[in-house]
Amino acid sequence: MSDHRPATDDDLPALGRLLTWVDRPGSGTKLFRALGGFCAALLVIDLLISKHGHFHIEDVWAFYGVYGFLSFVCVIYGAKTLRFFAKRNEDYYGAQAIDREDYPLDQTGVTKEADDA
Amino acid sequence: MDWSFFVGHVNYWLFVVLMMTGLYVVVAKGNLVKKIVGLNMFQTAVFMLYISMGKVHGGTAPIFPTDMKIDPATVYTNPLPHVLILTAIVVGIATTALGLALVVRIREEYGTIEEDEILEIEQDMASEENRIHGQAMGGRA
Amino acid sequence: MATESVHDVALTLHDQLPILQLVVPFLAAPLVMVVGAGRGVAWLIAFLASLAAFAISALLLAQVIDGGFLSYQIGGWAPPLGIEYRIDAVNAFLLFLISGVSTLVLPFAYESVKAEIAERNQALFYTCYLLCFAGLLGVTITGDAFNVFVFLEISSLSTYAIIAAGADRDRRALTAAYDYLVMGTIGATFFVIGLGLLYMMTGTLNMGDLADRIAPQTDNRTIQAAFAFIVVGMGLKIAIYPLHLWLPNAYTYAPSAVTAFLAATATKVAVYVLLRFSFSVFSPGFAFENYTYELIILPFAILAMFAASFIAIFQTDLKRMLAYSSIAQIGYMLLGLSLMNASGLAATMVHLFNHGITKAVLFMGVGALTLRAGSSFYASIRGMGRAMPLTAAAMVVGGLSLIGVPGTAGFISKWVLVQAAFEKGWWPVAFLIVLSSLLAVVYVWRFVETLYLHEPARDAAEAPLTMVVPIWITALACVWFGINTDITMTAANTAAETLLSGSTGLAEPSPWTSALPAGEASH
Amino acid sequence: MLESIPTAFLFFAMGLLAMAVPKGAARSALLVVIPLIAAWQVWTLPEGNLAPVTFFGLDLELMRVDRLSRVFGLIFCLIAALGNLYAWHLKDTVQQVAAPLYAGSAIGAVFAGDLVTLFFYWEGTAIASVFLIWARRTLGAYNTGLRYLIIQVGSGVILMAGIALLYAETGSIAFDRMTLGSLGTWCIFFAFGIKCAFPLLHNWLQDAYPAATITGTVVLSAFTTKLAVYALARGFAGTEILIYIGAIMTLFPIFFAEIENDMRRVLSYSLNNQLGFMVVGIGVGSEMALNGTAAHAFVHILYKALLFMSVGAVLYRTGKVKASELGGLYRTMPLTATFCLVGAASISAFPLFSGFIAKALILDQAAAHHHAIVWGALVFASAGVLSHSGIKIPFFTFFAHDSGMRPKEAPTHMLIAMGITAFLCIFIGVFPGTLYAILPYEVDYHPYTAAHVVGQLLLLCFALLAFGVLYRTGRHPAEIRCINVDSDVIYRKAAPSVVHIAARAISAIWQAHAGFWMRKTDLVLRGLYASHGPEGRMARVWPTGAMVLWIAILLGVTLAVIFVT
Repeated sequence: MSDHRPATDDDLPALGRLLTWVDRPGSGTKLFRALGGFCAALLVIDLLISKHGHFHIEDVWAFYGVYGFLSFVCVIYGAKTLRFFAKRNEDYYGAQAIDREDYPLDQTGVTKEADDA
Repeated sequence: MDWSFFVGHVNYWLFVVLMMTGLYVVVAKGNLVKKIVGLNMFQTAVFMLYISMGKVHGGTAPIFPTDMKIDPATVYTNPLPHVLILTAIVVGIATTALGLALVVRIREEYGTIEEDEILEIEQDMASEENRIHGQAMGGRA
Repeated sequence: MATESVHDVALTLHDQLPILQLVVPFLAAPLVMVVGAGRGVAWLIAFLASLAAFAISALLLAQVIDGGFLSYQIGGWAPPLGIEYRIDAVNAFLLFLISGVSTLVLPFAYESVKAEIAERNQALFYTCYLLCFAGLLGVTITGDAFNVFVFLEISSLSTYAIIAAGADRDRRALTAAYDYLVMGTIGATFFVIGLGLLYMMTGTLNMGDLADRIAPQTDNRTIQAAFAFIVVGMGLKIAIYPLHLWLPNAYTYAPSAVTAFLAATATKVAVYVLLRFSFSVFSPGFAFENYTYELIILPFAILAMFAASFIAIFQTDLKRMLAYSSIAQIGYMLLGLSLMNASGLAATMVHLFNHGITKAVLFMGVGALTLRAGSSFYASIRGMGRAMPLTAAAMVVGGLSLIGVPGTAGFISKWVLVQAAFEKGWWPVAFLIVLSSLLAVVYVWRFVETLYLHEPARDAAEAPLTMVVPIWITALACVWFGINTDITMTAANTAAETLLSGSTGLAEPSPWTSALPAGEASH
Repeated sequence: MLESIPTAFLFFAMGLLAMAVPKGAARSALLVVIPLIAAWQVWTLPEGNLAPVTFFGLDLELMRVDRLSRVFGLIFCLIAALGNLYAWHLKDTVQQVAAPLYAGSAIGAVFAGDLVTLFFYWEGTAIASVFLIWARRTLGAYNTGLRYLIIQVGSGVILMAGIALLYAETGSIAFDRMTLGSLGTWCIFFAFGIKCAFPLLHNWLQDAYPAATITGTVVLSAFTTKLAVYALARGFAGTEILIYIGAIMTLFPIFFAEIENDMRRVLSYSLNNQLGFMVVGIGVGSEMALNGTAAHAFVHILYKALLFMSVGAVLYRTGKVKASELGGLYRTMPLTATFCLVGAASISAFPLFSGFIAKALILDQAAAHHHAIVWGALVFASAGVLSHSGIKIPFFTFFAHDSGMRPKEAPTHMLIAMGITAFLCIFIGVFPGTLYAILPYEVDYHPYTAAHVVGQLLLLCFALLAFGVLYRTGRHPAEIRCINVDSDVIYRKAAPSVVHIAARAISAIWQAHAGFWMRKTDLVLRGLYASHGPEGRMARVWPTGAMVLWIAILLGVTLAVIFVT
């Protein structure tokens, strides 16, 4: 496994170091707010442009935004309901199913790294 | 089937008798040379069938006069079957010769020309082979 | 009373192809004997003659593959009095097979004959081989019924001799040859009796002319008896099931090259003669023929498919196993014939060819194994797949073709045969064909298993190149004709149509046709 | 010279060559270069029936090139090259031979002008591809592969039956547009449907793809299903039932994907959902809708491969592929994460990414033909796609809670393969004209209108907003170790139980009878050996006289038969 590497940020590749910003406290909220702002801006723009959709409902203000929001919520709650019915343990299909077995490590780069170390 | 039918087809009756005699000899005789003789009789029967077939009643030998002045009234015997059978006779002689040559060679190899003795020798050879190779194949042969 | 000479202008070499087909190997035969001293030369002459014959047969086939026929008059004597060579798709296809197989077998024969036949006899051997080859070509090419008999005897007599040549290895070759001689002579004599009866009723021996004259008198007992004699006489040469008894010994004890050649050609030629007489001389519509085929040939064909296959399964000798398998395969050909429809005949024709090349591969393979292992018993060739990978692999290809695995020539013929049975509505027969193929799986698996899944019985080198190359060419042909069916199926279909359309009559009307009323010759 | 060789044969030759060339760079290079040559060949081939062959009296067309087959052939060649580049490190002959044979079969099937050729290649894809699963070399993969093979070959058998019926009915084996109606066409439709993962016939896909090797899944994801899409587009364009089948296909996988733990299975569900869009396009059947299907297949192959590549790279570096075990990998694998984001953006159809310009064609056509409910479903599904492929894959793999793993960045060749694929995704998104130009029909559509861009952004951003709200309030389903039963429970659980009970009953009866029949069989075999064995009556050497007697008997019988009848 790769956990033997020291996890100090200085060892990370440049791009990775840059991206660690998202894990700083408060970054999540900032991102969420930025997204909210962007959505608001889109709603404003939606007022200004002319639309000629195939269906009348497409031309209603903020239709896509509402539809998108509700769809997503539906998907999540639909999925949660499905999980209630469909969830099983990983050994449901017995021991000879791929869900139970690990990916053979000798076919990955993991073992080679371990050897290097 | 009256008398004239019988007489009129006498060549066929003789053909049938000779052919059957030949076949009988081939079937019944155990001696390889005798079998060849039977075969010869059998073939000779066919020669007879052909030659008698070519004969035309009242026909003469199919030889043209030297001056080639042919009388349209002359009836000739059909020469073609005779010619054919000349070939068949050659074939028959060749067959007999080859057959006898084989008999000589068989006599050299087996020391006998009696069929039942030869068969016995061959049966022994086959049994021996089966024993050896049958075992070698794990008895599955 | 000379017939008029038909051609005033000199014929080109191209026009002379039909006679050259025959004359080349025929003249080569005495030549081989004359130069006999060096066996390399003898072999070379035989090979060149065979190669030339192959080229000629290819040219002939190309001319008639789309239908139509060539008529060649020997010595310019017009038929029906003169002898006519008549080449259509049916026999051109067969000429192609015979000369092709011979051309492939001869290179193989070089080493094989050297090992199996005493040196002083080798020139004589090649002489007889060429005579046999020429005889088979002659039977196939001629349009004259009596000529068929003559060539048949030429090929048979030389066949007895070359089978007996196997006596250097096993003395039973002699008795095999003797048995075959007795049986073969009786068969040929039956055939010639049949011809005599026909001549008696028609006064002619030209096949086309015969057909014209038989047609109006099919109720005649003599004609019907002639048919019976011809069928049984040829049946013996074909090795129809109960008349097959000469075949296993002859094939087993003959020299390897001879077996490969004969298995691929001799019985096929006999089947051809039967086809030719059944369809071109007697016409396919005769009721007595149908009954003969349905009541006699068909049951025996099916019996052969099973009984011979069972015997093959239990053999201890690969060569003998293949001989019995040949008898079973002949059953398929006769089955196609007895279906009496176009697809059935096409199946027979295509199986003639495909089985010819398949058996050529297998028997040549056996010859190569015999050369290295000393005998063809399963016990002695165990594990030879590792020592002789090329030979063994080619034999596997041949075995697959024998079973009829898709992608091989054997599949094509069985496929067409099953289809023909369906067409006729004979479902049980189609089922039996498939069922008997399963038996082939068993005996083929036995030798494949023996070759590959055992520890090698001995160390051996791969067969010499002169053997491996022809074996592989033939093996590839098995695959090629299993994938590309253009040549074989076109030729077989044309041949079937040609046969079913009955006789084409005489090539050119001649004054003799009308001058000789039917039956006059018989007092 | 290249024109005369069917493209599929290039791949088969490549497969054979791969066996001959030693493992390592030479073989890997070979596997990348030849598909590129093939792509060039497909690009330059003239249209028409280029390789007619006669087989068994059937006229086969091995190379039917027209605009529809060309676009599929092109992307197949391209993805074969990219997939092989991604697999550069492989030293596994099984996979390196199976992959070209598989790709070649798929390409051969695309160019098949008749149903018989199609059938051969159809089975070819089934048989070659299973080795990509078995190459994982575990018991689970072996069992999965068997299930996969049975279903795939089953599809081929049904196809064969359909072809035979159709041939009996019409006397033609041409592969052209068909109308549902006869049993034959229904069989063919059903066979296509299995490979296309129609609802309830779909589960082989989610079963098999996560079981394949890292590189195998990338290759698998491209060919089989898209071949089925091509076959449907060729044979059943405009068949109305496809619209509804497609709509259902876009919907139900979303929910499964959302709660699935295995990332590659999430992608498999997502693949199924994307196929739904293509099937709707085929069902609508107008020229523009078929353009949409072809375009969507083209871009989908690219971004789905890209997603499988990035997940595969993670699996390659960590040995793990379950959402519950991953997270926070962006630190050490930032490039892979970026490429994954590109793929996610493409599949979610953000403007300037390839999904946007392709999916729009299909949605537009569904709306233009007044399929209001279907249109609503597709828009719903578009938001759903974002939930699993757009958010779940990148977020839970590379971000979210830190798994603590610090693997190395993906190997260079994988990065290059992902980079090129990501570049293509963006390039096509920015310059849609390049893709539109090679579509089967003339394209008269402009994706970048203000209304369309804003509408799409509204949809996606509000969906993102919803995710933000739900995630921050802890209502998003947690990533937990589990599996979810799908229709495969029928044949993996229920059917085996039934079979088990039946087997016990049968074996009881069998036990009673077996002894009896075994003795019988043994007797028959002994009898056969006694008569047919080497020394048996039938095989013995007979005296000459007896043989001659047979001749006489047969002659007598023949004469009797002839005279009596």
